[in-house]
Amino acid sequence: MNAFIDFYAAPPGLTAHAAPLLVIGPLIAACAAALSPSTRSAWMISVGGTIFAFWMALCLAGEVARNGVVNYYMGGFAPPLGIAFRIDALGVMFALLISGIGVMAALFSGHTLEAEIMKGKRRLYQSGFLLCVAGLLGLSATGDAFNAFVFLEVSSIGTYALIGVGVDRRALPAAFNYLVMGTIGATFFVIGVGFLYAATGTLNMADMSGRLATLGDSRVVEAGFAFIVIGLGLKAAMFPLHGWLPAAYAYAPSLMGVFLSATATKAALYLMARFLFTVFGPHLDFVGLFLTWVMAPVAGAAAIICSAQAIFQTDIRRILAFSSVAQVGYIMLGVSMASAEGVSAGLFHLFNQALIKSALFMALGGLAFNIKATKLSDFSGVGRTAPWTMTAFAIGTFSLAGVPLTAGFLSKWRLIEAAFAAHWLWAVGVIAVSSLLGLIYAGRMLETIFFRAPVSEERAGEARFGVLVPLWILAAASVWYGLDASLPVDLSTAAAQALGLAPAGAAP
Amino acid sequence: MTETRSGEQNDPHPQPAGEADEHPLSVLLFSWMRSDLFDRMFLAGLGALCAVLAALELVIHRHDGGGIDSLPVFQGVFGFLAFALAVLSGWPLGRLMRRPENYYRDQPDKDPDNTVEEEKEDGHDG
Amino acid sequence: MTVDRLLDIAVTINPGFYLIAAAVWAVFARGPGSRGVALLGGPALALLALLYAPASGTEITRSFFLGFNMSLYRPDSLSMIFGFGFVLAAALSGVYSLHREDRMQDSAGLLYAGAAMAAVFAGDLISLVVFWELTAVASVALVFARQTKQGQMAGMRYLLIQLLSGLLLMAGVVLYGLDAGSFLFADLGQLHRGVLIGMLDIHAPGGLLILAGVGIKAAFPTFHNWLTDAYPNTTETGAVVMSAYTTTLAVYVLARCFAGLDWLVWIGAAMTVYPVFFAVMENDLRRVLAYSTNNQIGFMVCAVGIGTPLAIDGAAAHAVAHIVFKGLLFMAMGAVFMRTGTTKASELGGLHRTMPWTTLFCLIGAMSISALPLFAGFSTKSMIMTAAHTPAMFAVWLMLLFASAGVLEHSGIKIPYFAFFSHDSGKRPKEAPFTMLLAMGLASALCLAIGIAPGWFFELLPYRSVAMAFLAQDLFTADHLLVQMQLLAFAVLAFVLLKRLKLYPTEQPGVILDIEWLWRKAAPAITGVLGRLAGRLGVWADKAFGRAGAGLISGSGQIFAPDGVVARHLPLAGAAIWTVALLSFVLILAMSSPG
Amino acid sequence: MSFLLGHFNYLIVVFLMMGGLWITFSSRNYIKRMIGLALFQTSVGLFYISLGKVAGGTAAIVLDKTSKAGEALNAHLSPDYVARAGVDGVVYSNPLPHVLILTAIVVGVATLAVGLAIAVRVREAYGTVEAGEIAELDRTEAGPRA
Repeated sequence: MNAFIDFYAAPPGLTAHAAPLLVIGPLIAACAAALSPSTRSAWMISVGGTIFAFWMALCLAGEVARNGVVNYYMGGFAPPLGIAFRIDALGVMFALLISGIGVMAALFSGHTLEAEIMKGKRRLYQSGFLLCVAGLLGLSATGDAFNAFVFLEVSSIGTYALIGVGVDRRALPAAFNYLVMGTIGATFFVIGVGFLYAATGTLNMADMSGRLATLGDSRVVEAGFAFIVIGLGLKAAMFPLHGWLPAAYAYAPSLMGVFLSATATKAALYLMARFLFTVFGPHLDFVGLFLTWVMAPVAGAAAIICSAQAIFQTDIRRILAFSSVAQVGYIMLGVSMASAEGVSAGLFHLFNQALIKSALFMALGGLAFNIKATKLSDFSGVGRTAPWTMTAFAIGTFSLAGVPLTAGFLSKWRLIEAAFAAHWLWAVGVIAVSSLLGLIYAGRMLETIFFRAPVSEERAGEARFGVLVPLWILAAASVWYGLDASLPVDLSTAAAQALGLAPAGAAP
Repeated sequence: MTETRSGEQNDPHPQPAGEADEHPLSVLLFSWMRSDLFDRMFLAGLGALCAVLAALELVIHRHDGGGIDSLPVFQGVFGFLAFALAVLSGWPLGRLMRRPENYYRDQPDKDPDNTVEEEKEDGHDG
Repeated sequence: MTVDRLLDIAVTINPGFYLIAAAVWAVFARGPGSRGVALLGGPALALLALLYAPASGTEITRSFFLGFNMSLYRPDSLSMIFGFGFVLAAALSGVYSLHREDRMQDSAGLLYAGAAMAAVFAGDLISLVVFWELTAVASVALVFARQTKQGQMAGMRYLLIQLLSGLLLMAGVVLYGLDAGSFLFADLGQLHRGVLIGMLDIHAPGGLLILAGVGIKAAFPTFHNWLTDAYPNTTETGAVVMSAYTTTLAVYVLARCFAGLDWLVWIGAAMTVYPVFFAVMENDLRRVLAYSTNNQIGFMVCAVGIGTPLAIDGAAAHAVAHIVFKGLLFMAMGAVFMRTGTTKASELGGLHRTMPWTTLFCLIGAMSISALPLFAGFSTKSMIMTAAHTPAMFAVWLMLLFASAGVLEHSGIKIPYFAFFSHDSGKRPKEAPFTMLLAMGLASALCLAIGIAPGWFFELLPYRSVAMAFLAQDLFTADHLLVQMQLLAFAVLAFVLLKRLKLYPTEQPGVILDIEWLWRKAAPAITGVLGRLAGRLGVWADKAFGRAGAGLISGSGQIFAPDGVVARHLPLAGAAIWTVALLSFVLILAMSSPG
Repeated sequence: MSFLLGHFNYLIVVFLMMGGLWITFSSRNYIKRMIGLALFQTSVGLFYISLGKVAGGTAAIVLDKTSKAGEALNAHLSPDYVARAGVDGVVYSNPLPHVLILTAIVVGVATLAVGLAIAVRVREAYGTVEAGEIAELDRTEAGPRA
């Protein structure tokens, strides 16, 4: 985190209000994009808005590195009366991730929307995308439980609409199912927050945490806990509740694949970690029981079963989607260890997954101009005709499979280490088996793309330059963080500390 | 040495068998091996060599480990027996363990080197 | 920055990275000139880096990996000799593959070489694991390169086994390092007469896992099958590349980590003996060479287990010599494979007429591996035999002696005899391309150089003084030459006699069962039976549960399903059940928690 | 029994919630699912509002206890209770849940609108809003573009 102190300075006036600007920037950009005169200008607004948000996230990172926590009271009302933004290392990590991926996705969108979105809807599409970004950023910044719900829904509603507006009609039922499951998840969350409010009389997470600690054993709190974790589990595609995800990712326009796979479920995971560790705290019996007896087994099952499912998919984006669910399993496995090592390893893996998955979806989306194909077999031999795009795809796949010298390897390593430290040998076995399965589906994709002869005369050309730039930035990041992982490791270690988990060894 | 000719050649322009198409280096280096004289004398020559090597033990003092390797011509006899054992065990073991070529059903019936494109699309494991 | 400064930096880079850089170049190299730069320039740079390497034992430590101290480059005399072998292998296989424009194989081969090289110069366990995994990944590309279904399935099996090895090693290293508190070689063990060998304690946590991971790569008995399965399924160049690195790297790691471990003596001895029997039966000559590799690695493993300075020297020297002569034999068989499309003994014979150069080089390779005096194998294997020739290890010595006779049988006689002489198959293939012959010629020259004047080679060994003393006092003595000649001459006599008496098994087409039968035949059969059983059970269970389920559903007012939604597994219904089930479970769990 | 009567508001909430969920999950018609979802969300609104209700309290608009309305309100409450639960001598309901649920209703309406819009588009693309038929269509034909 210390890296941020010196480098990312902004005008003090701006830094003071960075927290709300982080959200308001993309919100204003969303309005502007909707009103802008042309597709091109909407795209530029979108890129500008996300870059602004990223800048603000960097400012906040500097502040957090200096002061630990940034508090911002809306309208000057201090909690518990007012709504507060409270940004700590965990929140900053997510804000950086979401806005960073947002910039990449916005750059990428300039060229692909033409291929995938009908004319006349493209400006609105950019607007919806920015709304989504604003919602997710708000989620990472807010310190208020109900406010979190509102931001969650702001981003979700944008997402539901954006998934459905594609050329593939199968996206429509997928979006509808996602809407139903997502709304139920969000409503469960509200119910849970209601229970907690009834028990504590506050909505501010920090206050809530303080009062819960003195409350002792309470049925109301326990019921609230159950509703919150299951509701967020639905949103985060926790293993048996992931039914909505594969179709939604696979059939959505590629911009949504790129952005959602990196951020949407991750944001729900963020909120879940926030509630598990900050609001409730692992010292509470029922939290510990939940982590050990629900989250860990479910995560392990996800890592294995969904990896196995991914092997048998014929649609290439569905392979990636099932792999996403499996990776959520890895992350949750780390989180459920409830140790500093485990949580930081899980967050590190989350960071890498965000880079990898958006790179992979980006590579596939970049080819959308050339081949109107989704089946794996349609990609036979594409590696020969589109080497730049597919090499980036291959790098992403290597990282996904955890090949050494890529970021994916490091985070799996950290997870294994954390599992050893927690004496969860079964978890080591789960990671090992699931890694093997991961190699099989990764190998299957690469084998088809690079080693098979093209199936048809229709040759898939290279993705456009505007797509290659963000794609290679992400791919290069996967390799760079495989060599020098200090940034994500610092971020995730600081984030785990912000959750109140002290590392066993020396402080970083 | 029997000279058999079959039509199955990878060479697209088969040439008549025999000495005519032989590489000059081969004539120089190896053609003597096919002579009748070599055929008759080889075993005898080899036997003589072995006898000389055995006899040399009388002249050259051999270091040994003090076990059965101090027996005369130990390494020669051991080498002979070991070689014979390895080769002869090929008969029963072969009967026990040899299976038809396509035992694992992994070979196409046609050309052994045909490429993947001709295979069924889902014909690989994984 | 002056040129000197640049050079100073250049020599602190692990030489393997130069090969890896060449691999990247090779991806984009088009045309013979550009390919030549990659295939030969890479090894040349790596060789220069070796020559100007920092002093032995120097640590170049960079701590940028998860906060651990990593030593990416720690040259010492043990890693130097293996690095030298890998450079040789990279250069030879580079020349050998010039005839065939295949960027994927070029690149994979160089990456493989670079990763292996980087692994032997790594100075900590983590870097070692990383490069180790990289060799696995690179080598898989070579198995896949022969684009046949058979090759792909072999590649899949190979991949799984290699990854299993990597996982075992990784788990072992994590356990070991966490327990020991460091991953650096320098912290883990101490020098034995100036060389860091046998640094790990097998009884420490993770020690066995590391041994198992390395054992798979070294093709320990019952783990050997990946080798005989994969090598015959590569292209003609792929086998040459593959024969050099994986097993040799495993020998290096064994020496570095477990030298002197007495189990290895027996494991190695067993490894030398049993491939002899398989090789006699085997029809595919490249597979015979794979068994032969197994047998030769056995000698090295055994020597590593003995662990005396002479034995370690012998293991290292034999490993490098083996790279050269086994590479040479694979090159010769590769040329045959390229020209005739097969390496099956039953389909070959009489090729010396049109491929005399290949025949000549193959004979030199065969004599080297058979340890004929004045050829490479004699110089190096003698060290191992001498180290094993003690009263305490007499049985081991006898096993190795038996294996030496066996080597002569399968690699010294069978390979050249059935491919190039024997009965005439009528095949009249063209001689191999010039670049292939050049590579074979260079390898042959090396075999002779090591065999006739081994002094320069022994200079490179870890315990140089021991090796030089051996050269001066034991190698070319009359009695040593005599016993070796006795062994070989009498064995050849046995061959000729058996052939005359028609007792030599004829070459028959067919596959020989090996341990792979367990997973290629038995396992599918068992799972098939289980599957059918489960299917039956499933039908029965479906009926039983179906009835019960139907009762439940109608009894409770058709929960969720006016028209049987649950039964049809629509996504929402499934999600609903799971949601409710999980919610209730968490509620019950939370409410029943004590306190 | 008195427990149930005392908590009848929660019973209604639970009943509505379960009913809404059941309709959502069991219906195969997209419109019916949206209706179920709306019911489900409404039940949460009710839950919040009954959380905020203080027995005998009035709307959270500042009221003078000496005014006519204030006296009428306090007339059927015991002075002890007013002193304990009231602010400036008047008992108010908790305004915060009301405000919260106002936001939640807005969110809910937006969701409903998007859901119905998607249903319309599904109808345009598939010609039906029955989940089973849509799944069947996806299985059988590659389908035109939406």
